Amino acid sequence: MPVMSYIQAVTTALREEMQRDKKVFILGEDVGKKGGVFRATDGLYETFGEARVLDTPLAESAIAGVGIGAAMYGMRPVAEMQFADFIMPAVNQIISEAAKMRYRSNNDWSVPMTIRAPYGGGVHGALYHSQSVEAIFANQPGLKIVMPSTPYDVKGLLKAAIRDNDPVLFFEHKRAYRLLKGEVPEDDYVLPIGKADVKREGEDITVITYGLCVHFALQAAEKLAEDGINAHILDLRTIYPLDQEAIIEAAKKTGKVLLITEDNKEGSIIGEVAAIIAEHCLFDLDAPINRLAGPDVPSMPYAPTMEKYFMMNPDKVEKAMRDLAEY
Amino acid sequence: MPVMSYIQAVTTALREEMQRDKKVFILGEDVGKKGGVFRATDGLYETFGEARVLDTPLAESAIAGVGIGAAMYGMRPVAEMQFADFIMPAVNQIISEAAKMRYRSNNDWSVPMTIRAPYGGGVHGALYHSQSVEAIFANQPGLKIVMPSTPYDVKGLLKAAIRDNDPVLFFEHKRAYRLLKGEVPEDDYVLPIGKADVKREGEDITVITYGLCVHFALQAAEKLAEDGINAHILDLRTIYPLDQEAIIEAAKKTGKVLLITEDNKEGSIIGEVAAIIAEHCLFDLDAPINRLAGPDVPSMPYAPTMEKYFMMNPDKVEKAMRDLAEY
Amino acid sequence: MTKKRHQELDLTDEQVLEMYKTMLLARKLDERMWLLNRSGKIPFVISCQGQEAAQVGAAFALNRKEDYIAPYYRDMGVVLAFGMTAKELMLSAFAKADDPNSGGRQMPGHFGQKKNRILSGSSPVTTQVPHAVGVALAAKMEKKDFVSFVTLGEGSSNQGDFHEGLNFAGVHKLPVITMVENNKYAISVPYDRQVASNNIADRAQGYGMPGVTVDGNDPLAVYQVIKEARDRATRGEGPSLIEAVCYRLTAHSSDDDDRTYREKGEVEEAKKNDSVITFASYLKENEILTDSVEQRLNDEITKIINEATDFAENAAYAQAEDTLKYVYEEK
Amino acid sequence: MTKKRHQELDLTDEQVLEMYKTMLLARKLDERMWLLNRSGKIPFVISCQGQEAAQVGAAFALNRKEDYIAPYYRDMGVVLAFGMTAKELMLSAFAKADDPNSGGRQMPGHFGQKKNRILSGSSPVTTQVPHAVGVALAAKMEKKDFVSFVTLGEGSSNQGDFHEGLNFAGVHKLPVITMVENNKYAISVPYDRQVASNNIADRAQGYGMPGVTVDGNDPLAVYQVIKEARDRATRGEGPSLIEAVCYRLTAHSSDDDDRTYREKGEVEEAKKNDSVITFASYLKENEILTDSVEQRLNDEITKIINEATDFAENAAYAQAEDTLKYVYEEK
Ligand SMILES: Cc1ncc(C[n+]2csc(CCOP(=O)(O)OP(=O)(O)O)c2C)c(N)n1
Ligand SMILES: Cc1ncc(C[n+]2csc(CCOP(=O)(O)OP(=O)(O)O)c2C)c(N)n1
Ligand SMILES: [Mg+2]
Ligand SMILES: [Mg+2]
Repeated sequence: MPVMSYIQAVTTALREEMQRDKKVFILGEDVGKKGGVFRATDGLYETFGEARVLDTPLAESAIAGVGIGAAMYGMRPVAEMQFADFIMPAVNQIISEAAKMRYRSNNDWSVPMTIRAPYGGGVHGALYHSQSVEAIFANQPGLKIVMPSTPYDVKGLLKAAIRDNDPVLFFEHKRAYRLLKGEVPEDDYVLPIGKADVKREGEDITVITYGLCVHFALQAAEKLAEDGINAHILDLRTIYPLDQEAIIEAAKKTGKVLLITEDNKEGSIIGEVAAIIAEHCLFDLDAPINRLAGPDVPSMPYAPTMEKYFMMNPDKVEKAMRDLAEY
Repeated sequence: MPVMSYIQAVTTALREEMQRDKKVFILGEDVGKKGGVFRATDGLYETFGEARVLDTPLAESAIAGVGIGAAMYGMRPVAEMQFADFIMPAVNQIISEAAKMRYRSNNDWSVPMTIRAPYGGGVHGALYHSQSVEAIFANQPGLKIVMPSTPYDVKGLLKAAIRDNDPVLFFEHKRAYRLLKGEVPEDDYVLPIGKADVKREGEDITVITYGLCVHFALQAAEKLAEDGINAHILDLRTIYPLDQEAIIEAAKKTGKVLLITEDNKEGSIIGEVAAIIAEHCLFDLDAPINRLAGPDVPSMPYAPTMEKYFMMNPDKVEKAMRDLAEY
Repeated sequence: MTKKRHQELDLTDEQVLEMYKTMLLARKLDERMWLLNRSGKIPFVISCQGQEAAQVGAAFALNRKEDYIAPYYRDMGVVLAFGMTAKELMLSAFAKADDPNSGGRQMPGHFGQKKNRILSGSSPVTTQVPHAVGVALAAKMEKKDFVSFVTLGEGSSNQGDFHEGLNFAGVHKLPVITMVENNKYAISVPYDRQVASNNIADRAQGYGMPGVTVDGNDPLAVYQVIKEARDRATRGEGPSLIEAVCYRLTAHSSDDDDRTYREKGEVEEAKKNDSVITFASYLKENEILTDSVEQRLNDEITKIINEATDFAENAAYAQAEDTLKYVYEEK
Repeated sequence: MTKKRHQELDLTDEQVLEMYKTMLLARKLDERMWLLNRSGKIPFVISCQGQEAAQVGAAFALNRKEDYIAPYYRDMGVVLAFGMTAKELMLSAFAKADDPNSGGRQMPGHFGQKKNRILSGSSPVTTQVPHAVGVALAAKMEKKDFVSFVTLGEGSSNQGDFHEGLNFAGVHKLPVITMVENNKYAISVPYDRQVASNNIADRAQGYGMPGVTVDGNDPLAVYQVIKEARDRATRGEGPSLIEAVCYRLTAHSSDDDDRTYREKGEVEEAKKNDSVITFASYLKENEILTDSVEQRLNDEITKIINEATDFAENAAYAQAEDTLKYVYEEK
């Protein structure tokens, strides 16, 4: 099976879907000739031409809004927001329009659009190239939000997102782009949106997380295993709507739960995960529901000292896991 | 003490603050001659003139952005978003700019601005005149979000918001505007932003909520009291950042907690409240943390059948409170 | 013999009569809705009154079997011309389950009907502009001949989405026609406190497209400029911006009281140019709208409206639990 | 004897030399930052190269003791003219605690310094436009004489905030000057795929203000139009839009490789109009920049930059826990 990086999995999924369905097209800033600032659309302009890999003007609300219109007609736009931080001008189009289209038209119209955006920190990107923005959207019925953690998941979930008949926000961790590599089958598989995935079986503690933090948890779990502590790790994969069943099952399994996000803590999506557990399996718990998250400051600073202080890493995760195991 | 409606308390607070401080001014759509579509700024144009009660062009990002600029200079703008639903085009200015200004400038610049917006349903407003939008903003450090439940709180908290040196979102329940009346002192009092308020003391169950739902809970509590069930009711008042101490105290007090919001359930701010409780006082609980909320659909429909189905009301609250008491 | 104005535009007598009928139906439906509102039967009305000529003139210049439209809340004239029926509009006014726009989920004026290629609209103004641009992009990509047509108020042309949408259309030379129905007010705010340019059409230059200001009380004049814009679009010459100057004859909506911000005299003055009257005069002068035709039309419209009202009033609401339907695709 | 161009503008020899010095300092600082980046000492650079004339010409036309500015990330020339020092800019490049812009929290190019009335900027483009309008609104409300000045790139002029901000300023006739530095590219996207109008200045008409396109390689030409705009503003005649046509001489940033999307020849061609060279020629022709003056200037600037670099390199980072500071007012 070929091994590829997280970003190569993105490019592969895009290429395959564009080959498979002529209605699929890409639009965004610098996605064409340049192939994207991270090169996620590398080579697609050359293969599919300017009409299907469209460099748009610098205007995110138009990128989302034009995509919505094209999707209503029956196209399958894949819009790129250059950084997740720059999705903010498009919030009205995403929340008021894309998310509500099917509902408000009583199932008459729909928006089969995917919006991709690189999120996350640890890349010296400072306040506006490091944010986790998912919580802003993770309370909008009509939207789905996917945040994959591995190249394998990226390919299967991005393909599923593009084929989905409802709008999907697809957040890719920009530090994972070249850091993470993994086996990715050549065949045309899709993975189910809305389903969490057990990334590691264990009996002692349960870690529920998503995105890059899955890897930090897996790394920490290996260390803990050396000391006989076995962590069960659930990767949410779709963070809205959440896979309640999987969350409840994972929490019950060990009775000790650690939730991790790279986002600031208060109001992050792991609050909802905690609420689901507290609602459904409170009496299965042997420890308070722990949350490990970024500090409640606006975003990650640029200076390395402060960036490191904010950013999640394997050491912080390991410590939290040990603390919980010892509880 | 004079009795006034919820909206009169808004107008009174605005008037008093404009009298008190020349830097305070109002901007928004139809706030001038018309006195606002709900008449929250009624009479202010006549008293303070066009320059301080500014009818802006129909452009919310400009309303927020111009307000931010004026606030950076040292003015104290009070911006009105005509409906909370129409704050979406201003999200970039609010989240990227207002919320992060102090932090990103290392305390050099600040944004002493208040943004008022009527939210909430039950007024035949359909999808886009009924929403609770607070969850979108309730994960943005640098912002404060106030959602008062009584005329008394409105006056004291709106005055505090206007005097605050950081940006405050002030959401007013539009159905409360004329429905709720209460005593409001004539003097110049302010209430602390960031503090929850016990609206009823009780020993059997704890209800934590905010906004109009506080009244539904109080009404239901009276009925329950007839059956000897005593509800403790905590009004969050500031929903971001949350008053953790008060939440923990209220939860511990009875060990049985019901959280209520008019918003859709998943991703609403009561998820964070549940998480705080599950983190800090799990073993003080005698029942799972219950949540009563709107269904996870995009927003409230127009037809009365469906609006009623979605909208929170005293009956739904009473039932949930009884169920919890009987747990 | 000199040609009549409508003949100059290749419009037959039947066609202009049909235009008039559509305008009149819109007006009468709207008036009925106000009555229903004032008698407590429907919670909300937002009017087309004063803008019928612009709406119907424009719609008739489009290909009503192929073009896509993204109307705004006042466009009863446009959607009637595109095939929505009086009955359907009444179902929407009463918020009944069979309302094709939204099944009673949205307020009236939030049009949408896929079979007639009417994009679903929302309340936040101007969001429909990029949607129409997106449909036009699809037309270009798929090499189809249709155009898209989008409308909005002059106040709404101050939203960022107007700028972003029109620039996108201009850069990619897309077949989209934007018509701003300038009715002089955005709720209470008059044009000069709302828009900095002399005319909305002045903005076109910033998007590399022609901008035309036209008398929105003259359906034939509007017909002509939209026709030209459509021809340009289908020739691949790109988008156009049209400003139809009208006047809002009613309050902003049934929730508004316009006496607090505009003079009665101003409204009276504007009524002199009411297109429903002036266009009728034109048709009478040209012996198209004879007394007997007028009588027949009025009877027909009254009947349509009565039937629509009765039908809608007696129709069922959606079930309470229908609230839960259609958040996502149901398979 | 005919007056020299700068004399026509009432600029003394000293003043134009000061302008040149500021341009040169910006250029040399920028070049040093690239070196530091390429040698791994600083993570990021975003350049002013090719835009110094527009920046410095404009800044000198303002009241640098009273006016407020909302610069964008390339505006090293503007902030130097407004009092930010080379040392301070280097502290920002190295992300050190004493960086007055952000204490090392933001990337370089995110200017802000209250004591010099430089509004703090963020990364999302164009958000600064309404801020500058808000400051101008404050000036009007408080009856002060200052103006605000805001800049952005031509690509950024497609954002909704540009439209909303300029219209607001136009309606309320506010003393704000918007200068678009049109350097022909927005990262990889050339002007004609980005902007539908022939000139950015064409957009001014849509906001009821004058729009002027000026040669951004000519600091005196820019000085003149900004001066006129400022005079208008202080006379209460409202805002202006200026487009300074320049060329981006470097890649978009240190993270970009421009060879994938533009021809080397094009860049070489543009270098012929490099304002740092052409303005030097003008000053030499007029015997203002003599060899000895030039030598002195170069020495001085080298010294400034060396000292700034050393100072900043050796300065301390913020403490890790400082991450937690200044989310809200601390009393
Ligand atoms: C984004 C947004 N802000 C505010 C409103 C509230 N609102 C509804 S209609 C309207 C005025 C619109 O004026 P104009 O665009 O001129 O259209 P008209 O109603 O005059 O036809 C306003 C402010 C809204 N619907 N959407
Ligand atoms: C809202 C937003 N979207 C995208 C970006 C990423 N981005 C940074 S600079 C830039 C290009 C800006 O081009 P232009 O406005 O012409 O300015 P220039 O860099 O050419 O001076 C882009 C797309 C951003 N910073 N903000
Ligand atoms: Mg109008
Ligand atoms: Mg540029």
